[in-house]
Amino acid sequence: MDTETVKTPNNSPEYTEDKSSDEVGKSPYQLALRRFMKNKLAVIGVVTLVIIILASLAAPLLTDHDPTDSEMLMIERPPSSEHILGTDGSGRDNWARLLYGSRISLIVGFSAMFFTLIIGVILGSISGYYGGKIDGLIMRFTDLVLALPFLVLALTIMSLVENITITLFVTIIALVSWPNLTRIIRGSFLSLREQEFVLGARSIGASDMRIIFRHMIPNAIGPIVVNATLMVAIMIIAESGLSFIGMGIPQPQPTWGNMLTEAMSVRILREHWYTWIPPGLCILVTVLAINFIGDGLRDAFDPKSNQR
Amino acid sequence: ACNEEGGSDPGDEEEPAETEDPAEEEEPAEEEEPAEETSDEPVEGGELIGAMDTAPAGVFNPIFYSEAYEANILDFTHESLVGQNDNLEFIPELAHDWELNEDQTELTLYLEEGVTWHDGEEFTAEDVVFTYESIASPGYVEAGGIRTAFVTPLEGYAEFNAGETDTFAGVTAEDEYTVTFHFAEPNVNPLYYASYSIIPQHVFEGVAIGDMPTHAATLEPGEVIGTGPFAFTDMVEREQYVLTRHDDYWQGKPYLERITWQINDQSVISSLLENGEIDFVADPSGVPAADYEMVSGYDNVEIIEQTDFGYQLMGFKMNYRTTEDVESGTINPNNWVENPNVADQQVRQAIAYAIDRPGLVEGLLYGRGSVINAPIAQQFWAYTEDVPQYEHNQDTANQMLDDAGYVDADGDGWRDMPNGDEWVLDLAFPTGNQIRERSAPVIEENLEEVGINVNLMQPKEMTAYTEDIMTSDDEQEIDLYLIGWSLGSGDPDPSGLWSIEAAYNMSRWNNPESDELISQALQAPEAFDQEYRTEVYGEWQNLFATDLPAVLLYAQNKIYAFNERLNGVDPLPYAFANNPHLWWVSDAQ
Amino acid sequence: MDVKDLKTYFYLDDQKVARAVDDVDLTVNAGETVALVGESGSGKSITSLSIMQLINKPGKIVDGTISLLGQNLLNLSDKQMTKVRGNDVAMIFQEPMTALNPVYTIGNQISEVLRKHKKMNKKQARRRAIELLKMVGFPRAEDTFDEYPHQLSGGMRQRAMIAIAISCEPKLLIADEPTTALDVTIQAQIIDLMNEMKEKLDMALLLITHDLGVVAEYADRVLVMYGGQIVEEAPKKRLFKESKHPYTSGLMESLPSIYKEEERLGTIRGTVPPAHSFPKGCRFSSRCPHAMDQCFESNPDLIQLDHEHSVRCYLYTDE
Amino acid sequence: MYKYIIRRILIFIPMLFALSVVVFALSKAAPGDPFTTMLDPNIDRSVFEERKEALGLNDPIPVQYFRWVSSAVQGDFGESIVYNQRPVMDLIKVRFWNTIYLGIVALFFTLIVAIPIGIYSARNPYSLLDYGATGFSFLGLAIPNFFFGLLAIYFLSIQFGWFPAQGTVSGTDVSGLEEFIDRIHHMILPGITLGLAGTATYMRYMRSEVLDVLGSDYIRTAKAKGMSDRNVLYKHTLRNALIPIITLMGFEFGVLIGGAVITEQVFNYPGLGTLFLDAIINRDYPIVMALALIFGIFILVGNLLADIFYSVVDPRIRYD
Amino acid sequence: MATVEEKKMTQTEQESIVKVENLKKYFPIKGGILKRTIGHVKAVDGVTFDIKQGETLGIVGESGSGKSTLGRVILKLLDSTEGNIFFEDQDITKLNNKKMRPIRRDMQIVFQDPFASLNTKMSIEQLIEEPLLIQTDLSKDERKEKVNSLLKVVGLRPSDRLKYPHEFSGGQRQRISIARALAINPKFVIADEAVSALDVSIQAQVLNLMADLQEEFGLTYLFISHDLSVVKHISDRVGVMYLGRLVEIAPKKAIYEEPLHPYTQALLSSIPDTDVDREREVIKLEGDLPSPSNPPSGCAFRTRCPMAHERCAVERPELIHKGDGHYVACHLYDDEA
Ligand SMILES: Nc1ncnc2c1ncn2[C@@H]1O[C@H](COP(=O)(O)OP(=O)(O)OP(=O)(O)O)[C@@H](O)[C@H]1O
Ligand SMILES: Nc1ncnc2c1ncn2[C@@H]1O[C@H](COP(=O)(O)OP(=O)(O)OP(=O)(O)O)[C@@H](O)[C@H]1O
Ligand SMILES: [Mg+2]
Ligand SMILES: [Mg+2]
Ligand code: NI
Repeated sequence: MDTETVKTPNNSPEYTEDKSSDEVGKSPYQLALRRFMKNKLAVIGVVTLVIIILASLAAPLLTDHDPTDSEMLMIERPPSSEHILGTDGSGRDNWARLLYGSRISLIVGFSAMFFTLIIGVILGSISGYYGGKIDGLIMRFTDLVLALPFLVLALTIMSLVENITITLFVTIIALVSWPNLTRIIRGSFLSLREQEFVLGARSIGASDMRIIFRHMIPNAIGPIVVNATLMVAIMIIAESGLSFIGMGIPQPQPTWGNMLTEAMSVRILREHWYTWIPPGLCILVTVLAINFIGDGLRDAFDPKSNQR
Repeated sequence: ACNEEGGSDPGDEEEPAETEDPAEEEEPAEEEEPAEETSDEPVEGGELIGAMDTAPAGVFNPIFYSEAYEANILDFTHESLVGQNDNLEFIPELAHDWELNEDQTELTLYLEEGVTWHDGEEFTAEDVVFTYESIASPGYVEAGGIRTAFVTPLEGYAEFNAGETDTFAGVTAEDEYTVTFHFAEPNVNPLYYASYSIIPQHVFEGVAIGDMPTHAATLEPGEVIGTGPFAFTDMVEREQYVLTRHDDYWQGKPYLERITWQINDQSVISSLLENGEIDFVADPSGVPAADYEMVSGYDNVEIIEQTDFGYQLMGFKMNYRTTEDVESGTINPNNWVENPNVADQQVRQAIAYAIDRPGLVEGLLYGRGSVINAPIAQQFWAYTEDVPQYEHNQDTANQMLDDAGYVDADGDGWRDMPNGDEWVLDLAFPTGNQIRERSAPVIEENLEEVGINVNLMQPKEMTAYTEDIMTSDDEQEIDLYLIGWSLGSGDPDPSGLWSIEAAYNMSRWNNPESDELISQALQAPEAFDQEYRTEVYGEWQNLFATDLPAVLLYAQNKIYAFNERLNGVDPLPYAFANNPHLWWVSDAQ
Repeated sequence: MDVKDLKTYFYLDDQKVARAVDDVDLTVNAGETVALVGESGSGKSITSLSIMQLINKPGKIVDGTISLLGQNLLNLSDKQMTKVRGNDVAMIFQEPMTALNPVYTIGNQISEVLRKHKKMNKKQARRRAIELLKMVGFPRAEDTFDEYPHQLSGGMRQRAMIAIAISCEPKLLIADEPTTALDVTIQAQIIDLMNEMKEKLDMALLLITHDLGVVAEYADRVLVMYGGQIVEEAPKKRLFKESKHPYTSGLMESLPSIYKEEERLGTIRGTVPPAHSFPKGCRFSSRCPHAMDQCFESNPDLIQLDHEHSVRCYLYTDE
Repeated sequence: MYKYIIRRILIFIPMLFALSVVVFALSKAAPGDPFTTMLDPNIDRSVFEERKEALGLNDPIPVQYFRWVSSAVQGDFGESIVYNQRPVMDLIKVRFWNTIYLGIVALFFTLIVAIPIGIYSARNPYSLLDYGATGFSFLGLAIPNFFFGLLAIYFLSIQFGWFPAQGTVSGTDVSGLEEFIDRIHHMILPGITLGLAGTATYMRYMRSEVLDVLGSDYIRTAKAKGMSDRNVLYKHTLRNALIPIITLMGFEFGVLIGGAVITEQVFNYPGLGTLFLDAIINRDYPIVMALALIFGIFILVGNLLADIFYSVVDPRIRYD
Repeated sequence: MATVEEKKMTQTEQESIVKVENLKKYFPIKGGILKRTIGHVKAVDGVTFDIKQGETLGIVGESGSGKSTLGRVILKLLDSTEGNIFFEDQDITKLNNKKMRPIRRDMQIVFQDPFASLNTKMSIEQLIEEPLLIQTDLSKDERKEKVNSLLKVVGLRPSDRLKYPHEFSGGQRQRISIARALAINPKFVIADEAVSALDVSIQAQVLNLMADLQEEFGLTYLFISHDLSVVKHISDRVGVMYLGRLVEIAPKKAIYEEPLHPYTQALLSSIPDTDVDREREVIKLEGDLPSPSNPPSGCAFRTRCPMAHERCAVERPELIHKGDGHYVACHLYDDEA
C-alpha cells in the first residue's frame, strides 16, 4: 500500500465545524433566548405582559380615582371623561379598578406560582434525586392531594379560615396546586439522575447539593420554567373563578375576577358592556400572553418538541 | 337554626328571632275583591310559573321549615286559623269566629266546617291541638324545631315540654269544630298565637317528633298534606316545585290549574320575565332594584312595589360581653364591658347626622326604598315618624363631635378621643347582600368626611359574621356593624331584637328605660288597648332614636313583577301570595 | 435496480439547503449484495429512504430517476407506490427496538403485509407468517406470532423485521444498518440470515453500513459515500486491496484489526462537515491529506478507472 | 394483565383510606362544631351539649373517625346541618346523576371535538384549520369557564333562545324519549362550558401526540411495508397516540369535578357542584365531607379506569 | 516498539492498583401484586480480578453482560451487593460518599455517550474546572491555567473554553470528557465504551489520544468495550464477560491467539474482518443471550455452547489459572489443571 499513514499531530488544535459566527460561544440559555425571540407569538406575549405590568405599576399615574372609593350617586354610570370606563354598581371607577385589579391579579398569579414553584422544586428534586422510600412517601402524598380536585380542596380549606386575605388566598392556592409541578420535576429528575453527566459529576465527588443545583436543575429548567409560566395563567383564571363563586379575594379589593362577577346579570351584560368587557378582556389577554410565552419557552428550551 | 340566608342573592335579608317571623305563612281570608282588577271575568284553568333564585332546602312542614324559599311553597299549601289583612289586623281563615275572655287568658275559636285536607280527610279541632302539641312536645327543639315561641305563653307548656304531663293543657278541643287556647297569663295579642299553620293529625299521628323532619309527609311531593288551595304534587328537586289545584278547596275551587315554582339564577330572572318564560317573581328577593327600570320597560310585565317588612341598620357595639359569658352562653348585662369608642350618645347622634341616608337610597337602591327612622316596620300601627330624624348634615355632625371633645388632637387629620387617644372605628359587615356590602364603603366615606377614622373590616360570610357579633362579641374589636332584619307581621313587639337580654340585641344596648317601656307595652290589662300600646311604642321609638344604639339606614322596597296575563294579584304588606285561589290567567283555554 | 443522479435536499428553516444526497448513481443487480458504506451523516439512510420515497418534509427528492425493473418509481403516484413498497422493495431499519409497533403482535404486523399485498385472508396470512417466522429462525413460531415486540430481544426483533421484509419476496431488500445495534454474535446470525434469504429468494440486497468489517465479509460490490456523494465504487476485494480515494484509504487505516498488531491507528483529521455547508470544492478537501489547489476549487467527477472501479478524486484524473 | 389490574386495585384501597383520613381531618380542623352556627338564642345551650353528646362529638377523634367511616361505607354520611337534618345521602342522591350526566356530556363533547380535530391538525400542520384549532385552543384555555358560561347564556340562550339557560328539564310532565331529548337540550350549554378547557387541552395534546407518533420509526416501517395512509393513520398511529391521552383522562375527572363546581353555579344546575358550594358557604361539614370523599373516589376510580384501560391498549404495561 | 517493551517491564514490577474480589451487584426486580422484590438481575455475579499500575485492562462482552455495571460499582457510583473493592490496597467497599470524595481524585470515568455525558448547560471551562473546584484548592487563575493546558493536551484550542458542548462534534466532546477526567490527575481511569459511539475515523483519533495520555501521565485504564478489535488495540490484558461473570482473562496475546473459553472463541470468530483474503471459520452461536435475571444453572454459557456437557448444567465453573496469567472458567479445562 502506498498511501501514507495520515496522523493528526497530537497536540495541534482540531478543526472545528464552521458554525455561523453568531452561534459560537453562546450558552444554551442564550440560544434558548434567541429561539424564543424568533417566536413571534411569544414576543407579542412578552410585550403584552410587560405593558400590563407597567400599567399596573403606573396605576396611580393613570388614574386619579381610588379603586375602592364608592361614589354613591355615581352608580353604574356610562363612560365619561371623568370615568373613562364608567362606574360599577358601587359607584367605583371601573378604569381605576381595572388598573389596580391588575396588580392583585398579577400578584396572585405570580406569587402563587412562586410558592408552588418552591414547594414543587424542593419536593420534586428530593423525590426524584434520592428516590427510594422518601420518593415513595412524597409521591403517595402527592397522589393524595391529587385525589381531590383543585377547586374542591381549595374551597374546603378556605371554608376553614375566616378571613381571606391575599396572602392567605395565595397560600391556600399554592398548598393545593403544587403536586403537578412536583410530579413534573420529579419526572425530569428521575430521568436525569441516570444520565451519564450526573454520574460523571458524582464520580468527581460533587456533593448532592451541587449535583442538584448545578447539574440537575439547569437541565430540568425547561419544563420547570414552562410549567411555572403556565401556572401563572392557571392561577389568574383560578382566582377569577373563585371570585365568581364568592370565595376569592373579597371586595372592595379589586381583582379582575371580582370585577367580572358584576356581569352576573343580564342587565349588565346587555347594557353595561364597560363593566364586564374590560376585565374579561384583560383576563383573556393576560392569560393568552402568558400562554404564548409559555409555549415560546417550551419551544425555546426544547426545540424538538412540536407542540405549539 | 336561625335562618340568615347568606347566599348570593342580593336583597335577601335575615329573619329575626322566631317571635317575629310566623306571619309569613298566614293567609288572611279576605273577602274583598282584588283591587286593581280588569272587568274581565275570571276564567278557570291555565298555569303559572313563578321564579325564585334559590332552591328550598326541602322541608315542607310548617312546624319545621326554616326559610323563605320553603315558605314560598307552604304559602300555597297550608293555612292557619286566622290570617291578616292589609292593615295587619287578624281576620278569619280556618276559624270563622272567635271569642276572648275578659282577662285575655282564653281564646276560643270556631272552625270552618267542611274543610278537607288535600287527601280528602276532614279538618277538625284535633288537627289544631295536634299541631300545637307537636310544637310543645319534648324533643321538638332537638329535632330542629324553632317555633317554640308560639307555645311558650300557653298554659302547661313547661310541664308538657319537660315530659311531666302527657297532655298539653295549652290548646284544647271543645268539640270537633271548637278549639280553645289557654294562656298562662293575660295575653296582649292572643290571636297572634293562634295564627300558626296547621298540620294534619291523621298524617303525622304516631310519628315521633324526632322523625317528623325526615318523614315523607314532610319531604315528598304528594305526601305533603295541607288544607291550602294548592297541593304540592311534584318536584324536580332544586329545579321545579309543582303545586296543583286542590279541587275541594273550602273557599271554592281555585281558578289556576297549576303553579310551578322554578329555580332560576338571579342573573337571568329578569330576562325570563321579559320573554314570558316565567310569570312572576316575588318573595323573597323580587326584582333587584337595579333592574327596576329595565323590567318596568317590559310591555308584558306589571310591577308592584311596596315597602319591605324590615330595615337595614348600622349598629353601635355599645357593650361587649366578657369571655366567660361568651363561653357559657350567658347574657348578663351586669358583666358587660363598655365600648368607649361609641359610648357617647352625642357621638352616636353625630354619626347619624353624618351618614347620607337619602343618598344611600337614591344611589345604592336606585331610589327604590325609603329612609326609616324607627325600629318597627313602617306598615305597623305602632310605627311613628315622630322621632328625631337626623337629616344628613355634616356641619351638625362636625359641631356635635367638636362639642363632645372628639377633635383632631395630634393633627393627623382624624378626630381623636377626648382624652387624646387615637379614635378608630372598626366597621364590620357581612357578605351576601350586595347592596349592604356596597353601603359599607359609602358609610366609611361619609364618616371620614367628618373626620372620623373608620376601618373597614374584612367582610365575612353571614354565618361567621353573626357568630362574631353575637356569640363572640368579647373580641372587643367591632365598633360598628351592618345588619338587616326582616320582621314578622304578627306583632310589633321589638323585644326579640332590642330588649337588653335578647341575643339579637347585637349592640348590647343596655338601657333599662327601654326594657321598661317594652314590657309596659305588653302589660295586661292596659295593653289590651291598642291605642295604649301605640303610645308606649311611640315613646320607646323616641327613646331608641335618641339613645341610638343603631342608626336605621333604610327599608328597601320589595319589587314584585308578574306577567300581565296573571290577574287577581293582591299582595299583603308582607307577602305576595295572598288568596292564590283567586288568581287567574287571561289566556287559559 | 438503477438509481441515476439522485438528489435529495433538505430545505432548512434558515434558507439553508442540506444536500444530503447529491448526484448518487447506484445499480443493484439481482442476486447481488451491494454495500453502501460511509461515516455517519454521509447520506446513506437518505439514499435508501429516497428509493422508498419515504422522505418527509422538509426533505425533497429534487432530481434523478429510480428505476426498478425498468419502471421509474419517481413517476408513480402515492397509491401505486404503496403497492411497490413492501412488495417489490422491502426495507429493514437500524433500530430493532423502535421499528416495530409496540401495540400490535408480531404476527399481526407480518400478516398485515401479506393481506395487503398478497390479498390473503386471515387464516392464510397466519399460516404464512408462521412459516416465515420459522424461516428466520424462531423455534416457537406459533407462540411468537402472538407475542408483542417488547417481549422479544433485539436480535429477535430484527429477525421479525426480516420476516416482514421478505414476506412478499421482494426483488430488492434494502437493509439500513441492520446490525449496528446488535452484538457481534447476533450480528453474525442476522447477516447470515439475510444472505441466506437473499440466496433463497434471489433478491438483490442493498446493505447499508458503516462497518467495513461487515462489508468485507458479506458484500459483492462496495460503494463508499462521503458528503452525499459516491466517492468510490469497486468490487469488494479490489476496494480493500487497492483503494484509490484518500477517504477510503483513511477509513481502512483507522480501523483496528484483531489480526494485525498496530501501535498507532491511522486517522482522518476533523469530522464530516454538515450537509448544508460542504466545502466549495471536493467535499473531502477539508480533511484530505493530499488536497491540492484544484481540490479547493471544484468538485471532481466520478472517474471510471475501469469497468468495475470508479473514484471521485483529482489524484486520478490523469490516469 | 389481571395481575396488574389486581395490583392497581390493591393500591386503590390504601389511597381510599388515606383520602378518608384527610377528609375527616379537614372537617375536624374546622373551627367550632355544627352547633356554633345555630345561633338561635331561644334554644338552651344544654340542648346543644346533649345533642353533641348524642352525636358522639365529644368522643375521642379516632372513635369518631371510625364511626364516620363505618357508616359512610354503608352510605350513611350523617345529616345535613343546614338542610334541616336531612340525611346527606338523600341530598346527594338527587344531584348525583345530574353531575354524572353533565360530566359525560362534557367528556363526550371534549372527545368528539378534540380528537378528530387534533388528528386533522397533526396531519395537516400549518393548514388553515390547524391554525383555527390552535387559536381555538389558546382561547379555550384563556377564558375563565364561568365567563364563557355567562356569555353562552347571554347569547345562545337569552338573545337567540336556542338553549335553555338553566336546570335539567323543562317540566315534570315529559317522559321517555321526549324527556331524554329535553335533558340533553338542557345539558348542551353547561356541557360545552364544562368541557371547553378540556377540549382545548386535548386538541393540543392530540395534535402533538399524533405528530410524535407519525415521526416514529414504526410508522416509517409501516409505510415501508406499503400500508395505505388510512391504515397507517387508523391502525398504527391512533392507538399509539391515544395511550398518553388515556393517562390524562384519569386526571380529567378531577378537572371536570372542579369545573362542575363553577359551571353548575353559572347554570344553576342542580348537581353535586352546587351542593358542594352551598355546603362550603354554609359550613355544612357533613355534606362537605361526604362530597369530598365522593369526589376523591371519583378521581381515584377515574385513575384506576384509566390505568386499566391503559393496560388494555398498551401491551407493554401488562407484564411488569 | 521500545515504549511497549518498557511498559511491559514496569507493569510487572508494579503493584496492582485496583483489586476486586468476588464482586457482585444484583438489581432487585419488583413485581407481583404488591411490588415486592421477586428476583434479581445479577448484573455482576462474582467477579475477581486486579489491575496493575500503568496497564490497560480491557473488558469485552455482549450487551447486558454487566460491563458498565462493573465499572460503576468499582467507582462506587453504585453500591455493590457483595465482595470487596480495593483501591491502592485500601478497601473502599464500605466507604460512604463523603469518605469516598478524596479517593475520587484518583479514579475517573469516561462515558460512552458523548451527548449525554456532558452537562449541556455548562461551558467547557466550567466543565473542566468543576473537578478542580471540588477536589483541589487552586486559585481561580491557577484553575484557568490548568484548564488551558488540559485543553491543549486533548487537542482542543484554549479559545474553545467559552464554548458549550453543543458546539462540538462527538469526537471533540469525548476529548472534553477526557480532559475533565484528567483534570485532577487521576491514577486510574475507566473508559466505559468511550469510543463506541464514534465513527471509525474519529474513534481512531480518540484511541490514539488515550494511548498518548497513558504514556504521558502513567495512567491505568479499565477499558470497557464490546468491540474486540478496539479492545485488542488498546489493552494489555483482556477480560471476557458473559452474563455478569468473567469467563476468561488473560494477556492480550493469549486471548486473541489461543482463546480457551468456547465463548471467547465464538466471539472472536464472529467478528467480521477487513482482511478479505483470510478464510475464517465462523463458530455460529445459537440463540440469544439469556436473561441475567434468570441465568442458566451451572455455566451460564452452556445454553449456547457448542461443547456443553452435563456437568456444565450442574456445576458452576470457577476461574482457574492456566499459566502465564491466563485464567478461564470452563469445565473443559478443569481436569487438566
Ligand atoms: N430531517 C432532516 N432535516 C435536515 N437534514 C437532514 C434530515 N435528515 C437527514 N439530514 C441530513 O442529511 C445528511 C445525511 O443523513 P443520513 O441519515 O442519510 O446519514 P447516514 O449516512 O445514514 O448516517 P448514520 O450512519 O448516522 O445513519 C446528514 O448530514 C443530515 O444532517
Ligand atoms: N439500574 C438498574 N436497574 C436494574 N437493572 C439494571 C440496572 N442497570 C443495569 N441493569 C441490568 O444489569 C444488566 C447488566 O447491565 P450493564 O449495563 O452493566 O451491561 P453492559 O454490559 O454494560 O451492556 P451494554 O453493552 O449494553 O452497555 C443488564 O441486564 C441490565 O438490564
Ligand atoms: Mg443512517
Ligand atoms: Mg454498558
Ligand atoms: Ni332564626
